[in-house]
Amino acid sequence: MNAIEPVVLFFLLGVIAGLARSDLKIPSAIYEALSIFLLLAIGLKGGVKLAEYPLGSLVVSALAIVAVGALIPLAAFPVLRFLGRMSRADSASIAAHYGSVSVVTFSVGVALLDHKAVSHEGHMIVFLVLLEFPALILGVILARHGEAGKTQWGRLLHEVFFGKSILLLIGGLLVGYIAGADGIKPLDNLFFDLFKGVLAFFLLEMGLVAASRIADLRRYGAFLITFAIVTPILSAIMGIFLAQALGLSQGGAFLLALLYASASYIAAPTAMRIAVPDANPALSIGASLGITFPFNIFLGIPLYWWLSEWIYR
Amino acid sequence: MNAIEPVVLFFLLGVIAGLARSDLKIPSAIYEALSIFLLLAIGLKGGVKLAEYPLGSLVVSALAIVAVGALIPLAAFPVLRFLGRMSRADSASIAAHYGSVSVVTFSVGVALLDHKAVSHEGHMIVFLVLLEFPALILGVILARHGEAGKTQWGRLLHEVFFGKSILLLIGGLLVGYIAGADGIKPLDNLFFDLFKGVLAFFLLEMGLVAASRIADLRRYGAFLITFAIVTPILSAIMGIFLAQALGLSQGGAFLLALLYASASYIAAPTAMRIAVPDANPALSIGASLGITFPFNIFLGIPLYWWLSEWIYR
Amino acid sequence: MNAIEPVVLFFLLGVIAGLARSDLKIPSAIYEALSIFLLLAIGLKGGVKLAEYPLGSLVVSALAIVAVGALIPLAAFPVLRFLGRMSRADSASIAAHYGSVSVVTFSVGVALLDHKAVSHEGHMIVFLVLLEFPALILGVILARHGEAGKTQWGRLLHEVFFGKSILLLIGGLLVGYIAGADGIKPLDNLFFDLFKGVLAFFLLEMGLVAASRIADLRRYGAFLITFAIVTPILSAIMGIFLAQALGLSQGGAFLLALLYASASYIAAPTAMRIAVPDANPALSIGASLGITFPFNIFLGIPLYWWLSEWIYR
Amino acid sequence: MSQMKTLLVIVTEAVLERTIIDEVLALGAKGFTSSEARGLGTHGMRSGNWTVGGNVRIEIIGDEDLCERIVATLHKKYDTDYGLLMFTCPVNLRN
Amino acid sequence: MSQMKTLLVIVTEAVLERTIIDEVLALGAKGFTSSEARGLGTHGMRSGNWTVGGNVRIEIIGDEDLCERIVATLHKKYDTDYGLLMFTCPVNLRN
Amino acid sequence: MSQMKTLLVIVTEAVLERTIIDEVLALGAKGFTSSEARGLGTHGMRSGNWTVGGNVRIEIIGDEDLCERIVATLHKKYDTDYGLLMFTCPVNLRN
Ligand SMILES: Nc1ncnc2c1ncn2[C@@H]1O[C@H](COP(=O)(O)O)[C@@H](O)[C@H]1O
Ligand SMILES: Nc1ncnc2c1ncn2[C@@H]1O[C@H](COP(=O)(O)O)[C@@H](O)[C@H]1O
Ligand SMILES: Nc1ncnc2c1ncn2[C@@H]1O[C@H](COP(=O)(O)O)[C@@H](O)[C@H]1O
Ligand code: NA
Ligand code: NA
Ligand code: NA
Repeated sequence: MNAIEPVVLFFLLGVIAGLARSDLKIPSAIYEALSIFLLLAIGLKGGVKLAEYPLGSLVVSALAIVAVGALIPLAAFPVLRFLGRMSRADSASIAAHYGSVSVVTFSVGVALLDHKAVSHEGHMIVFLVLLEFPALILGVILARHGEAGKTQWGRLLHEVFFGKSILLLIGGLLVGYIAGADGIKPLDNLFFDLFKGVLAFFLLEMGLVAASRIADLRRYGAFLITFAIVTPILSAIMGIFLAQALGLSQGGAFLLALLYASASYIAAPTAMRIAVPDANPALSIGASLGITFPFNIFLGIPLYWWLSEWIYR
Repeated sequence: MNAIEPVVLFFLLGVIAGLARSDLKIPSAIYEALSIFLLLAIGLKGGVKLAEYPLGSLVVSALAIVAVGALIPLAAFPVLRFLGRMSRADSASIAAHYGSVSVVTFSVGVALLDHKAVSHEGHMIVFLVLLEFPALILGVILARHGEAGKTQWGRLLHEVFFGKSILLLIGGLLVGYIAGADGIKPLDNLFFDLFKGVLAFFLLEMGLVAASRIADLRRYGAFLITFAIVTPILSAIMGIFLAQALGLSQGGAFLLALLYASASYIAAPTAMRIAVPDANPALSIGASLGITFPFNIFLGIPLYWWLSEWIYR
Repeated sequence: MNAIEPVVLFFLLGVIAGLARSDLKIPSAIYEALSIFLLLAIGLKGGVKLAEYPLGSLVVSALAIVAVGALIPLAAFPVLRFLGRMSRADSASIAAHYGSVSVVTFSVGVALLDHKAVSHEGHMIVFLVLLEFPALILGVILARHGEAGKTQWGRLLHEVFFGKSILLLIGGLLVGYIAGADGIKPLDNLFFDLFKGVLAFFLLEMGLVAASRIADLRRYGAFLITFAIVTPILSAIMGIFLAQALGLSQGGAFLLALLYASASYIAAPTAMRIAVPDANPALSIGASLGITFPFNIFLGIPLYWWLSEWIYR
Repeated sequence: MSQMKTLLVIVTEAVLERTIIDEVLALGAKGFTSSEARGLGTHGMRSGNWTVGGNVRIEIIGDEDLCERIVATLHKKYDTDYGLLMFTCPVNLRN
Repeated sequence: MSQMKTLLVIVTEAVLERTIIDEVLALGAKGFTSSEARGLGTHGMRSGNWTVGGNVRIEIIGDEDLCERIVATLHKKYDTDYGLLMFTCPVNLRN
Repeated sequence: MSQMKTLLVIVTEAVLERTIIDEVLALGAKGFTSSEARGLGTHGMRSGNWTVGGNVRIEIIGDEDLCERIVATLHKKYDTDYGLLMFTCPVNLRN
């Protein structure tokens, strides 16, 4: 219980309910509303914090974080393609999922820091948003490399920028930035005070979904399972060292580790479905949601925290 | 940012998402729940405030406000019918929409007053409810005038009183009145503290809907667009002068202006669909939701506020 | 208004809207979300309180409460079967509904105690959960008695333990117990502060549903109506005396009376549908939701409170 | 265990759901199945929120005769003023 | 690109959804499409909330044979005790 | 008041809803009715949340000709990579 946030217990409850084939289900309308809430709330929080910093000072860190983040899909692709003998499309799509980030995993990390009363840089949320782009774009390039230019780049970019998850994050960021802490204050009761409770509710649903994915695991074979556990660990280590080099606080280092370690299951699946339709979504979602997400929630978060303590002490 | 409430930024976000054809949508179950919440919360707030006043003192103001409010559809009808050359049914239906009021526009106005720390009479909400009746009833009379009496008055009155929006407003009003501020206190956390956050969420959806209406604008032609902008301005001016004559505060005058200026898009469409089925709902909803609502939110509210300052100084 | 909680007014509003055939309806996704919320919140609250007591001290009370609770279906069955001349399946199913409990009725009772600032034992919620089991199991035994053993006991027990309502109650209980008051604190804003508001919303929907049931009443005949009013009263009296014998506080006695008096309409209908499919669900749900629930809310709660005062003074 | 029946599908405005179902039952239908829908037709887009209103899709299985009566009644009373689509198709009822 | 198949539509209580789908797949169906529904039949109104429970409408496209087997199985196991409606109709599968 | 038409039912991934409807209208359809669905097919379980995505069930009533064109276009553009099921059936349009 020391390094685990109580909200994680809701994830566990969902997993148990799912494995026990309970008839519990969160109506999909509620799930969508909770998603919208979380994305907007995170964006708002980030925007408010961002308004307190000189924007210029972020440029260098941002570039470094995005550049290093791009290494994740670039390294994952050949591993999947040649070690895992997967098709080009599948390798690219999975690589993009792991280059991208999970907003919920990030939120659980922030909740842990709050719980431990450890501070962190407010602009981590900006990096969260930025990290989506190289991952998704590289995914398409890797999938299409060497083919006639049939990629619908326009549609893909549209999907990335105006897909609901990025749109809500960026939208929230802008609203928070423009309105500032004072302007947002009347919304605090909804977006900030209820955040953790909504996160708990959301994790309950994530647990139900993850349980339904666990049954598929054996179909993917040992390679994909190993990949889905080793990739986040290596990415997290890379994140902590980079954070130290950039002079971030320990809280920031932990969150950057978590961003690198987490795999997307909202933005990436939709974008890849459109950009790389010949990839099998069951593989990428199964790995990111069925293995990496629970791994990060239960084991990864304490591990990355412990690593950050060890490197920062 | 001076006269614009931060919640309006959510409306803008919704408009942008809609125009950009983002895949963001608020599930309709959530939209309905938010509507129910807003209507109940406004009713409760009004009921609690009403319990503090002697009811009798409102009768004169109420009568005057309803009588003057009835002038809006009565004046709009000939303009639409003869200047705009619209059918009798369409003219009557649109007139009823503009005589009726928009709860969300009103809420944004209240939020602005809170933001500016300007007080207003608590019973404005009672006027909001009362204003629905003459508008809808006149709409039917205007549509049916000179025809054999085939109007289903019973069904229409049933629709007006027991239609969900009026029912929730009046129901909330009564519950608030009976329970009083003390009795409602345990509900404050939900209905009052979260009000602005929910309003922001709701405006996001309104933006999405308004964007989908904007595409239809050119089909209506210049006449309807002009009508949808001029009518609220004239109605608002009338409201401010009446408020001054009745001795309302500046805050009350601003809100009465907003009530007169706003056009319904919840109660009126449903009631008119049943009472005047041969009217084309695309015209009335397009004008009220695609033009008047955004106009009021972005330009009307600052304008009416400025007018009220000018007249009240 | 003395012994009636303001939230009950929302139930009344729902009943009126339903009887008036208003078009108001709570989308089913919202209804499900509110149910999940209430069950989780009650479980959490119970779990937190439970963590403060030595568990062992509850065993005797729990056994006594469950044993006496089992008398309700055992006594109701012959009355239904022989006095009411109902089929074996229907008698057993209705008996199970009345042996089981209503979480919403219980919540209204807790709200009343809060309102009156009367304390009660925190572990009442544990009894709430425990009382479901004997009722549902006895229902099946009574229905199947004397038949070849074709009962799917495995499926029934699965349904009882992993059916959504029990799962959420027990899940919430465990999460609350493990995390304790401190661990749950970040969730208080959602689960505890909003509880009464959500309960009000929920009662609005219950009123709509109950109204739709009231129309069916005459079909059931005088016997079932009488049964649905007399059973809770007798059960409540039994509850108060037992509570006194076990040394519970007056608040606890009132709540135990309410548990015994209330009839299930979430867990029992689903379990009985699967375990005793040849019973007519319209009868059991009609009686418990159309008669007993409103009776308890409007008359039963003040009556049981008055009885508890009388016996405890 | 197999009877020839007619399936009548009615797509109309959600606001009419209760009205249409009352008509259909009054005309003698023994049951119906309904679900939420969206759509586009001569009365424009019906996207399903409080503002615009959605559609409801009602299925009725019955004798050809009954379906004819329902079609005729609804056609006369609602077709000019409301969004309404009706189509029929022979099916085998299997229970 | 056009094959004659049978469309089987099953309307039943939502609480049975998982059970029925397991049966259908066990009998050899290669897929299904399901959606929420409400309705009225011999088992009364099913309006779809936690209390009363709604219906689910399941469509299966398959050979006549498969549909016959499904109909027979469901009829035997569920028809007396649960709300259940099944009908079939020949369709052209287009992919 | 009774015209022979073809009913085309398309079940596909919800993410494609707008795309498919644009295609269908561009090909000349005068209307459509759509509703949410879940399902299982060769592309796996589609259970309908943000993560996995649900299906949409689109009905189009039109001339045989139109339906043929729609089927051919969608088949060519979307059938290999997306979950897609299409079937047709003759119906009587009743208004
Ligand atoms: N050609 C069509 N194919 C499928 N559904 C249609 C068609 N035309 C109309 N509909 C449906 O019927 C409703 C009412 O049609 P209308 O009265 O033409 O507006 C529409 O909102 C659609 O849901
Ligand atoms: N005549 C009918 N037409 C359309 N749907 C029906 C009909 N009869 C029954 N249903 C549907 O099938 C479900 C179960 O029917 P039943 O077993 O008769 O209660 C009902 O809840 C309805 O949704
Ligand atoms: N045999 C079938 N019967 C009914 N629906 C099906 C069938 N096969 C596929 N579907 C539906 O069509 C969607 C796409 O199918 P597929 O492309 O095979 O994955 C599935 O998700 C189901 O909703
Ligand atoms: Na990552
Ligand atoms: Na107005
Ligand atoms: Na009981």
